[in-house]
Amino acid sequence: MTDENSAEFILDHYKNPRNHGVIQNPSSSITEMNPLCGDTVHFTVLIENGIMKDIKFIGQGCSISQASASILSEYVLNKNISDIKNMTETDFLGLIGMDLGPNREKCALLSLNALKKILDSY
Amino acid sequence: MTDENSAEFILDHYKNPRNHGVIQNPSSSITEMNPLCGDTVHFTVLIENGIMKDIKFIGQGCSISQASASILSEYVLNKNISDIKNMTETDFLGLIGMDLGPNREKCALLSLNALKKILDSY
Amino acid sequence: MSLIPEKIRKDFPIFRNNPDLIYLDNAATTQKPDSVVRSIVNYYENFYSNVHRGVYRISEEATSMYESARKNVSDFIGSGDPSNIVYTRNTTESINLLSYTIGRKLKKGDRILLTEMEHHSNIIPWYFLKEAGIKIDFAKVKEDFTLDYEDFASKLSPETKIASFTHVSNVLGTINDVRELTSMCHENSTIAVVDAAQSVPHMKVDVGKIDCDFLAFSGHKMLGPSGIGVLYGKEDLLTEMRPFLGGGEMIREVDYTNATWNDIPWKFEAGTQNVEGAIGLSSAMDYLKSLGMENVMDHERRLIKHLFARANEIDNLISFGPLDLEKRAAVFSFNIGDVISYSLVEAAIKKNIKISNSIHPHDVAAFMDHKNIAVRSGHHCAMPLMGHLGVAATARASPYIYNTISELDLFMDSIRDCSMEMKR
Amino acid sequence: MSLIPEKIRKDFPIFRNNPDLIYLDNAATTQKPDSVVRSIVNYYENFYSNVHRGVYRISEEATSMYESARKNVSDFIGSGDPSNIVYTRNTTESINLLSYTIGRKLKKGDRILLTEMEHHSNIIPWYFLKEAGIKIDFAKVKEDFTLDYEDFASKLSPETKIASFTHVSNVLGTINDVRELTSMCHENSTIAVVDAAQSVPHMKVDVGKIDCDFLAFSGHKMLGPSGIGVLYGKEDLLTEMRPFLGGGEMIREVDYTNATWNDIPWKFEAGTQNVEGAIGLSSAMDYLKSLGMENVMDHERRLIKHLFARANEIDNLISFGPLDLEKRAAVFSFNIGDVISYSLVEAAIKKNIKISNSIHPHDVAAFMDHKNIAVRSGHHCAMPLMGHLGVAATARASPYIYNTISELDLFMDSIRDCSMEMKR
Ligand SMILES: Cc1ncc(COP(=O)(O)O)c(C=O)c1O
Ligand SMILES: Cc1ncc(COP(=O)(O)O)c(C=O)c1O
Repeated sequence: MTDENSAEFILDHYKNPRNHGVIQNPSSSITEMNPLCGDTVHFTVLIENGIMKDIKFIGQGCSISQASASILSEYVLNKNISDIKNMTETDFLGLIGMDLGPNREKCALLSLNALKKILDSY
Repeated sequence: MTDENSAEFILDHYKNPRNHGVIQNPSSSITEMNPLCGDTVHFTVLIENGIMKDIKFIGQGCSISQASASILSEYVLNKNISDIKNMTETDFLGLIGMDLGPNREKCALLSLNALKKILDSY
Repeated sequence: MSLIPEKIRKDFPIFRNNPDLIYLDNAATTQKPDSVVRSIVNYYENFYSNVHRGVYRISEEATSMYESARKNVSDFIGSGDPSNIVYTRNTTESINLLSYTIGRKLKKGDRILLTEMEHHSNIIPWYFLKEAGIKIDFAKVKEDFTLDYEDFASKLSPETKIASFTHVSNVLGTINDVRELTSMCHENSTIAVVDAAQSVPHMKVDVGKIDCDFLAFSGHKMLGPSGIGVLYGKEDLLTEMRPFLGGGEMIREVDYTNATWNDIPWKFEAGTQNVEGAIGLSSAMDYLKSLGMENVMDHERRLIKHLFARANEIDNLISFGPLDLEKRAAVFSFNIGDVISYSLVEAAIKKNIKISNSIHPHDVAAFMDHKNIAVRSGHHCAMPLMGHLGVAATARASPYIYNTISELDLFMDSIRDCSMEMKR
Repeated sequence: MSLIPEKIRKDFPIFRNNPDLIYLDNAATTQKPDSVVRSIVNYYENFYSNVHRGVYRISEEATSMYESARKNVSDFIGSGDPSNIVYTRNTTESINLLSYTIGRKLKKGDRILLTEMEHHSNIIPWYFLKEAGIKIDFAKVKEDFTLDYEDFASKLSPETKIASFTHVSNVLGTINDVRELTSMCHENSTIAVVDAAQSVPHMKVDVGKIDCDFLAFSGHKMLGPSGIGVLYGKEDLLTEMRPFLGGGEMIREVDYTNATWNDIPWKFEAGTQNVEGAIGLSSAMDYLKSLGMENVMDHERRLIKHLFARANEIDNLISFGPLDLEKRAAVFSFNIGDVISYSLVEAAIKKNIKISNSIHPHDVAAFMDHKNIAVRSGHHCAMPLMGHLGVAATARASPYIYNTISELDLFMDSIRDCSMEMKR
């Protein structure tokens, strides 16, 4: 993915977030904030038989933080929990594609960190 | 006085201090120290009828501080106390002659300050 | 005589090296003119040595540079006597110094009065005293973004021993009447501390006229280097204060059981000093004096007035700060749309209320960066004020002497462009 | 590979501008090579901006320069993790930071162990704790100017919660075995603090090997700028410590009632940082690494050995410090004759005892200044040690990487000349 393509990819997820909202009876939920910039994501997930059956997010923050939540939610939907757990920061940044620089990488990784915390108990 | 002459003048007072010692039954005495460099002078004076009849000093410190004490003691001997009191820092530095720079001026003025403190009660 | 920013820019190497850089983050820190850089390099290349202790020539030169810089600082803020000028690292350290000295003398039940528009540096040092049972009050900010003087007066209780307030808000640009606040404090026997980080760089500040007890500011926000700041204090207060940091230089005598302190201001300057910092700051003040602080202020007023005019053209632009030019410095905080905090977002979604589409200030700043415009986004170290304003964060443009009207036009154009391109 | 000081000098603008300057006051502060000056100017002219908060390009560059400098510092002293490196103003502030954090947690009756050879910066911050009923002990210095390890061990009582000791004495040049001292501390559950102001610039220091809990040093004594210093701390200790200064950057969240702290090391870096200081320090470390710290130490050993040899030729020259080269850094304190304290002078005069004619160290330094030789005179911020040595003051020559054997010869020649010309 070229940087330009990935910028469009991010902008698309930002403008048209996938899986936006709140699951009513979730298996787990988490609210994660980056205190330095205030970016926040809230995930609700439905996990059945080791599979991510549903995932939704809401949040407030910059486009990178919110688009990353959308990208992540789309990617993990219907995947094995163990596979999701194996996902590294580098994997996820690769998925996003664009070179973000050190400050904005943190915005992108907020979602991954939140999701990992949820999955810790699975 | 040229700087060279005054350097010799100071060196002479340093090597051959006038009025060196301690008066046995003085009218007053004082020990004054510059805490930043440790220079110390101790004056004993004999004052009679408003006249500096005798003055002696001992001390420890750099040549400027010790020579100044000697120069001062020689200058004030047999002078009127009121005249000595009127002596300013500039007067005394003029007597010493050499341009000392801000740091070493303090060494020179130690004696004058000590003597002024003694004379405060006269 | 009005400033000609196009001419001033030529004195700044960073603009010669990046002719297209539109630097609008001056409330955070400012660029350095050649003369400041040169004064520091000159010290390194010709006189570098310790001050106060050497009896050799370069050390005497360095001492006299360091102390005449102090005299220059003293004159710049009308302090009368250089002994009242303590060099610190920055405004933050100046205020911490006060918290650790006059603050530690307070007793349980004593109160400290701040305002709702303070920077973290004028909040946290005082919060440290809560452990000792000290109470902190905040005077309110009004709807029009000015300080509520009545609320300030009413919170000056008999227990209020210290009041510490900003001269100019780094978020709202509000100019507080610190002379009036100080006089209110003194009627109440309250020590008045002024955070002048955002005023000394931008207007004539005279501590004699304000009559405050202490005043703090930073060199780096006024063309000087980082690592050097100032605490002004009234002589009798500084004299009776215990020292803050212990070490070389602040000592009179020490033995294996006791120590006594040096005179002010050196009592507060422990350890090897940032001499190049003092020299650079003094040179920055010379530069500002050559422009004239009245002219600096006029120029900034022209700029903020222009921003006000252009801001009206853009729908959806929300800005924060008084519109009365007399009460407003050139700090322009804004958002595109309503950037509400997450808790409000959550509440709205849960109640199925549609929330207006805003653009997050980080995205605004990143968008501007692509056009070579440097603006800040975030909470500007004023989180409590953000909460009070009901926003998660804001973007902020803060121009200075080298910024032109046409740069502000480009800035306003990019707000408009950003608002279009990032619309959801 | 041995250092060639004649070549090194060419990298230092101050020596190009003053070819005759013999600068021997390096224990006080050191000169700056071109590369350090250039790194600072480069930051001013191309990247000057605040770190950590800006989302614009120059701020991201500045942030990465600031944080990679920290990594460089961490590697230089073998700290393993840059989070363990806190930027401070200097050694003095580093030690004060400890006094105000771990020191304030001590209880009445607890003890702190220092040594008789400490600098005021490693005494006064601990004296501040006496108000709280903390007791200070001093481990003895022996006749041969080395530390009395047995006395140190015997003073490590169950109440001794902190021991703070210098790695190298700035007066005696004594190198202490800090690894041994640290291990003695740890056996006693005592926190070990190393004042490395005089060691990090001159030899390979590895905090991992020493295993100390904290270590402090200053940039300006190792070719870096003033206004920047370092506190290394073990991660768990830094993490559990309360913050020292409050303000911007060290905060996680604040509202009108509470605050929480940022992670280490930023928890200890309140306010706008001295970024140019960090960049300059890092560049200074690069310069020293290019020489090799082993070579720096070898060179200094050659110099002090030469001083020992020449010192024997001069009657009346008294020098202070161990003669064992393994235990001795290149700090040479000396007097011409016995420069006794005033109280001894007084006693002698009163008893009509003739006292030997000495030349006061200020006069020695002033004499040398006329020959363009910069040496220090005074108490070297170690008044208690002066008392212990029974001297009013000393003169001190402290060579560094750019000093040559022939400079030391000129220095020794002027001791001899001074001794003749100033004889009484
Ligand atoms: C052993 C020792 N400790 C501490 C210091 C204090 O260093 P600074 O003045 O840079 O804080 C010095 C130097 O002056 C020193 O030699
Ligand atoms: C109003 C105000 N006070 C205090 C500060 C803190 O200044 P510094 O970071 O230089 O200590 C700032 C700037 O950041 C400010 O704007």
